[in-house]
Amino acid sequence: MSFESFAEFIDMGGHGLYVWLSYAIALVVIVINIVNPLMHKRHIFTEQARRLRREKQS
Amino acid sequence: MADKKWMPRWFYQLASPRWCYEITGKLLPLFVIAAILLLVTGTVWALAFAPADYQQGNSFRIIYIHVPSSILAQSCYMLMAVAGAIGLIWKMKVADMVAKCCAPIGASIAVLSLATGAIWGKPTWGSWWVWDARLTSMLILFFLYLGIIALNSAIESERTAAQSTAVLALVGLVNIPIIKYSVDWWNTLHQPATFKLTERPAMPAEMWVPLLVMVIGFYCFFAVAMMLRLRNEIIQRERRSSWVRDLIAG
Amino acid sequence: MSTPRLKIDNLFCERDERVLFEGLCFEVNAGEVIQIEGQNGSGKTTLLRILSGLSRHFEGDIYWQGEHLDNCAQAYRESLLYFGHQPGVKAVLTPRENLQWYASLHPEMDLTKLDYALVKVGLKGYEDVPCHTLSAGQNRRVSLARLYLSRAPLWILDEPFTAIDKRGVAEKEALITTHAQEGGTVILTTHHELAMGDKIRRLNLDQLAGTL
Amino acid sequence: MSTPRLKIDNLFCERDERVLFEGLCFEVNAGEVIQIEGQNGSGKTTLLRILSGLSRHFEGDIYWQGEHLDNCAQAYRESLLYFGHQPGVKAVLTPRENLQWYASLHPEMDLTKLDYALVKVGLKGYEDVPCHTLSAGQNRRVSLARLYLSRAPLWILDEPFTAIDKRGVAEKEALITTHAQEGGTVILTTHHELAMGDKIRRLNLDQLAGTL
Amino acid sequence: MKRDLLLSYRRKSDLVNPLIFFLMVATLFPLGVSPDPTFLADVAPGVVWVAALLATLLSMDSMFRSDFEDGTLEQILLSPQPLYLVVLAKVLAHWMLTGLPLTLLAPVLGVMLFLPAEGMGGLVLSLLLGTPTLSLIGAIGAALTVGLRKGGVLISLLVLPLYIPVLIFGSAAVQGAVTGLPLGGYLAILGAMLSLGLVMAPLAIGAALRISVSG
Amino acid sequence: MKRDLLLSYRRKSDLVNPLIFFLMVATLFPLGVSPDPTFLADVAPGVVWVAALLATLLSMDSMFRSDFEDGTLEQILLSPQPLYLVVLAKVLAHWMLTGLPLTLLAPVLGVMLFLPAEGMGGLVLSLLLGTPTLSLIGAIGAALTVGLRKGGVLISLLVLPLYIPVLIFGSAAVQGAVTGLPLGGYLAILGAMLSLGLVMAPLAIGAALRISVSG
Ligand code: HEM
Ligand SMILES: Nc1ncnc2c1ncn2[C@@H]1O[C@H](COP(=O)(O)OP(=O)(O)OP(=O)(O)O)[C@@H](O)[C@H]1O
Ligand SMILES: Nc1ncnc2c1ncn2[C@@H]1O[C@H](COP(=O)(O)OP(=O)(O)OP(=O)(O)O)[C@@H](O)[C@H]1O
Ligand SMILES: [Mg+2]
Ligand SMILES: [Mg+2]
Repeated sequence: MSFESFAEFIDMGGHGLYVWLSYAIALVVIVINIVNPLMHKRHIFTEQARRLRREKQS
Repeated sequence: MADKKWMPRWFYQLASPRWCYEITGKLLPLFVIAAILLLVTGTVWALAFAPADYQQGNSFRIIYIHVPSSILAQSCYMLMAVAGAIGLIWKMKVADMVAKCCAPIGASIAVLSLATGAIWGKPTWGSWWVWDARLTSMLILFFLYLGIIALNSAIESERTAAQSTAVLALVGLVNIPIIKYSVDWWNTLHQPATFKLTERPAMPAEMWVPLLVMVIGFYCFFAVAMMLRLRNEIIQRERRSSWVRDLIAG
Repeated sequence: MSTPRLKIDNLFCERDERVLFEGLCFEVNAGEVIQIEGQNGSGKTTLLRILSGLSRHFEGDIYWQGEHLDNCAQAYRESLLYFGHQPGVKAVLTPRENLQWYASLHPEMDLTKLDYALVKVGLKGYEDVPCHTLSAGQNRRVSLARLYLSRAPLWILDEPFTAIDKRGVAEKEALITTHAQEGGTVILTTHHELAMGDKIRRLNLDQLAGTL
Repeated sequence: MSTPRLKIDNLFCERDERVLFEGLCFEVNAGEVIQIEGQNGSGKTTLLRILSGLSRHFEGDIYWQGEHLDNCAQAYRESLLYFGHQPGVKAVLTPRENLQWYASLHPEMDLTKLDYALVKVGLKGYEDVPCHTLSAGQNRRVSLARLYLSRAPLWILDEPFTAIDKRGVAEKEALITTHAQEGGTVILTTHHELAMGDKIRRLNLDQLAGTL
Repeated sequence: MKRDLLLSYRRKSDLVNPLIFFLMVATLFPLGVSPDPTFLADVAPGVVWVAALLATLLSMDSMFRSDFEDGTLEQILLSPQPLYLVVLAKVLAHWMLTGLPLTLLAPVLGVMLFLPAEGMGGLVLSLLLGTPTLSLIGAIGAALTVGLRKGGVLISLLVLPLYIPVLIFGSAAVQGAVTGLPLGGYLAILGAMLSLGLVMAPLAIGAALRISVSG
Repeated sequence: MKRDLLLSYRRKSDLVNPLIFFLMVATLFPLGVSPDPTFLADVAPGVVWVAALLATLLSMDSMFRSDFEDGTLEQILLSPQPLYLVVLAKVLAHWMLTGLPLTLLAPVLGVMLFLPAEGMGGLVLSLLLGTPTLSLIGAIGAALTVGLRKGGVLISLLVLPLYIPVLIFGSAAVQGAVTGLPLGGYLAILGAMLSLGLVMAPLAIGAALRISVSG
């Protein structure tokens, strides 16, 4: 452990903003890259299911 | 497909979207677990346990995001170009799809690299942005990604889009060695390479081992993101084949 | 000859999920004129572009004198004259310059007949005015003049008679017939009623695509 | 009516020192179909562009319902439908959007019949694909759909049948005949043989220009 | 009417391209000239304005050309709608697709070029008043050259001299804002140019189009 | 073969337009930024190079577009001549009409922007080696976008990232020349880029054209 207290951990020796911002952006990028295809998948499946149903009707 | 009997069997199989869909389905959970494990341990290690740099203090911890994302952004580009080339030469549909999926992921990773670099630059160099060779070539990489995305979305026909972007990606490949060697060719503000194949890293092990963990974790994350997109793309393009119909109906 | 000039084997093409043709097989021999028929949008242009090697949106095989097209692209291009919907005439150049430009791309062409060809297509007196001041039909005539100069055995003509007046059409029909008699091969589309009657083989795409 | 719909008085036009027509006078009344004839480059398009008010390279006078065209440009444009060599179809828009755009320029147009018109020109199922994926004939059909929507009495059609298949031509001919019967006026050029026979008045530019 | 045109133009999704061009031109400068922040801060107003001008200019050529080639321009000229309004709508649509997003993006460029924060307001305001004028003037050039087989570069030749006053006052306004001078005067001049343009330019464009098509 | 193409292109007499554009961009700069001679002398290398780059870029879009639209591109692709050579000839013709005159005009611009006399040699040499590379790279972008209905600005998006290295070394060479540093290195790199471009670019252009036309 290189930090004595939790407050120090948050502060990161005065560079807290920079460090935490970086990790936050990283998290955002990762989440976007996972969530976006998952939502797209839902979209495709509903779309295609609707198309199949329509084709069956006609 | 007439006279390509010399190719190994797995190459054929890879060319089949259906086989690809099934195999990625099996691989996906493995990579998800690996990515989570590696990224979580890496992050905790990086943030809490790795020692602070004697010069840069704790801002140094940005390296654990910055370097993996920088490396990944370039690898992703290379993958895109190679997949594009395979698609061009052997007309392999799956390769086209892989290439297409690379662009948005790569662009977002490039943004991450640029953003973390910029954030890191503020405490170390005193400014968000300097026009140094490595930074510039990284920015060019990002622009190349944008160009490829723009070109891809501008062409309606899927085949034509795939082929055109493959050509562009191959042309843009010249940028990769420039990024890599910019720090060696010009004396710049930016750090030279940490990992070299021939030497041991100059950092202490407590610093570079978590970095290695993060790098591998990022690659696993990339694999996950890639497979998710690829599977969507396969379904989208094969939507009229019977197995996709069954998949959706059942 | 036992091997046909051009052999089309199991051609399949779809655009935007519409199958244009499927399992299309036919052979063309020297001395034949083939007219591709079909209503608007049935795929005539698409087929001709595939045959000429311009479009690659297809599956199936094409053989030129027994060889697969992929293996003899160069030889095929030497023996092909393609006339498309766009006539390939540069508006800023004059008819003469346009033909000279074309000849520079096709070294086997006979440039000494250039003036003769321009007279034949009725452009006497217009040799040296820029093409954008010519009428629609005159522009297409510039491109048609290539037919008089070319030594290529295979002609692929996509609606060559568009915007051409009646006398012009008759002359071009005669030219095509002569070419076939001399052992050439012509594949063409047109919505005009051709006077060549039974000397021509017809291939109807409507039935293939099921649009009728 | 005593005043003719359109009166052309002593029209003179020369391009590049070639006199296309000179002292051209004619009148067109309601219910008439006039076909301008002439070989390629005889000046048909030029004449139609002059009549529609697009080109001003001429001398002479044109009267619309007795008034000089310069004085009633606005009213004239409201009662005119012009169909030129270029069909005026935007390649990035769909057929439906193209017609909507046209309708926004001509407020008197009947947009409720839009779907009907598209079916009539055989573009059912293609309403919402971008026009550059359509075939040559289909593109021109998009533009021809305007004929079904327009309420303009005067139609000026420059080779409307180019690239249209035989069934399409027959339908359009019928449409033109109907328009004339309902009191409309049509001025058109075409190199097709029209089946309308004697219901049509012909004007030959060749004789005027002395190109024959 | 206007909405129709806008709608039809929206489909082109050309929206993002001039923007990225704008960004790129602005990055070319530090690369080609000097990456020194204080130097960049000095030249930033001018560079942003030059970039905006070039982005508009580049997108200008295609404004009427495709309409001319596919015959829609003929149809526009033959329509009973007043040409003044149709032309104005077309220019407006063009501006909404180039000038407006460009203006909105300008602060980002300002940051990249180290423009002092005081200058931002002036930058956005001057671009907001200036870019429509650029579109209007550019459209005159586009209309004049549309019938020619060359266009492309000829248009910049015609249009650039007229762009220069806009450029001068626009960048002066930004520089004024940076040094804390009152902007009113510059902005008033830009506004005056815009209103003059709004009244006169559509007439010129309409006349030029008629001449080009009749040729 | 080459002569034919050149001949046919000569007629277009587009010759003078990129030149004047080049001149104008260079004059916009003192107007938009600052007319101070020492300042201008500092930025001159970069400005001249940026102007050259933009002039090339602007002229790029029309390179294959008209050929595509009137069907001559199809004829080129169907000709038995090796595509590599035909494409190379076309690019060469383009360069002779833009890059070369631009290079010859550059000293005039240098004088206008108070570029020190020592820099002139470097300016001309770097442009001489750099502008053909710009034409080659630009032609790739033009070939890729020729089948699209938008083009225009998309091409700059594709091409500018690849132009940036040329710009950097080009203007660095001029700056080096001004300060009296040896130029050899920069020029060698520009030369290397040119030869790489000469070998690879026609292949990419040819492939891109086939794809665009087949689409
Ligand atoms: C926006 C600004 C920045 C960009 C675009 C950038 C880009 C890159 C790139 C492309 C790499 C190469 C990774 C590889 O291929 O090995 C890298 C590595 C690295 N960067 Fe940055 N960087 C930026 C700012 C910074 C800053 C401010 C620092 C710290 C002072 C920094 C420190 C490092 C270190 C230590 C490496 C690892 C060197 C290596 O392993 O190659 N970077 N960066
Ligand atoms: N812009 C122009 N400048 C000079 N001459 C022109 C111009 N446009 C047309 N011409 C000339 O006018 C003559 C008539 O052209 P026009 O287009 O009217 O012919 P057309 O009768 O419509 O022929 P087609 O049947 O081929 O359509 C042609 O000989 C042409 O050379
Ligand atoms: N680039 C494209 N993308 C998608 N679909 C296309 C494309 N080009 C053509 N098509 C479609 O292919 C079909 C056939 O077009 P094609 O041009 O071959 O018709 P055609 O038989 O030549 O008709 P015409 O008689 O009108 O010339 C059309 O329905 C068209 O919608
Ligand atoms: Mg066709
Ligand atoms: Mg005509």
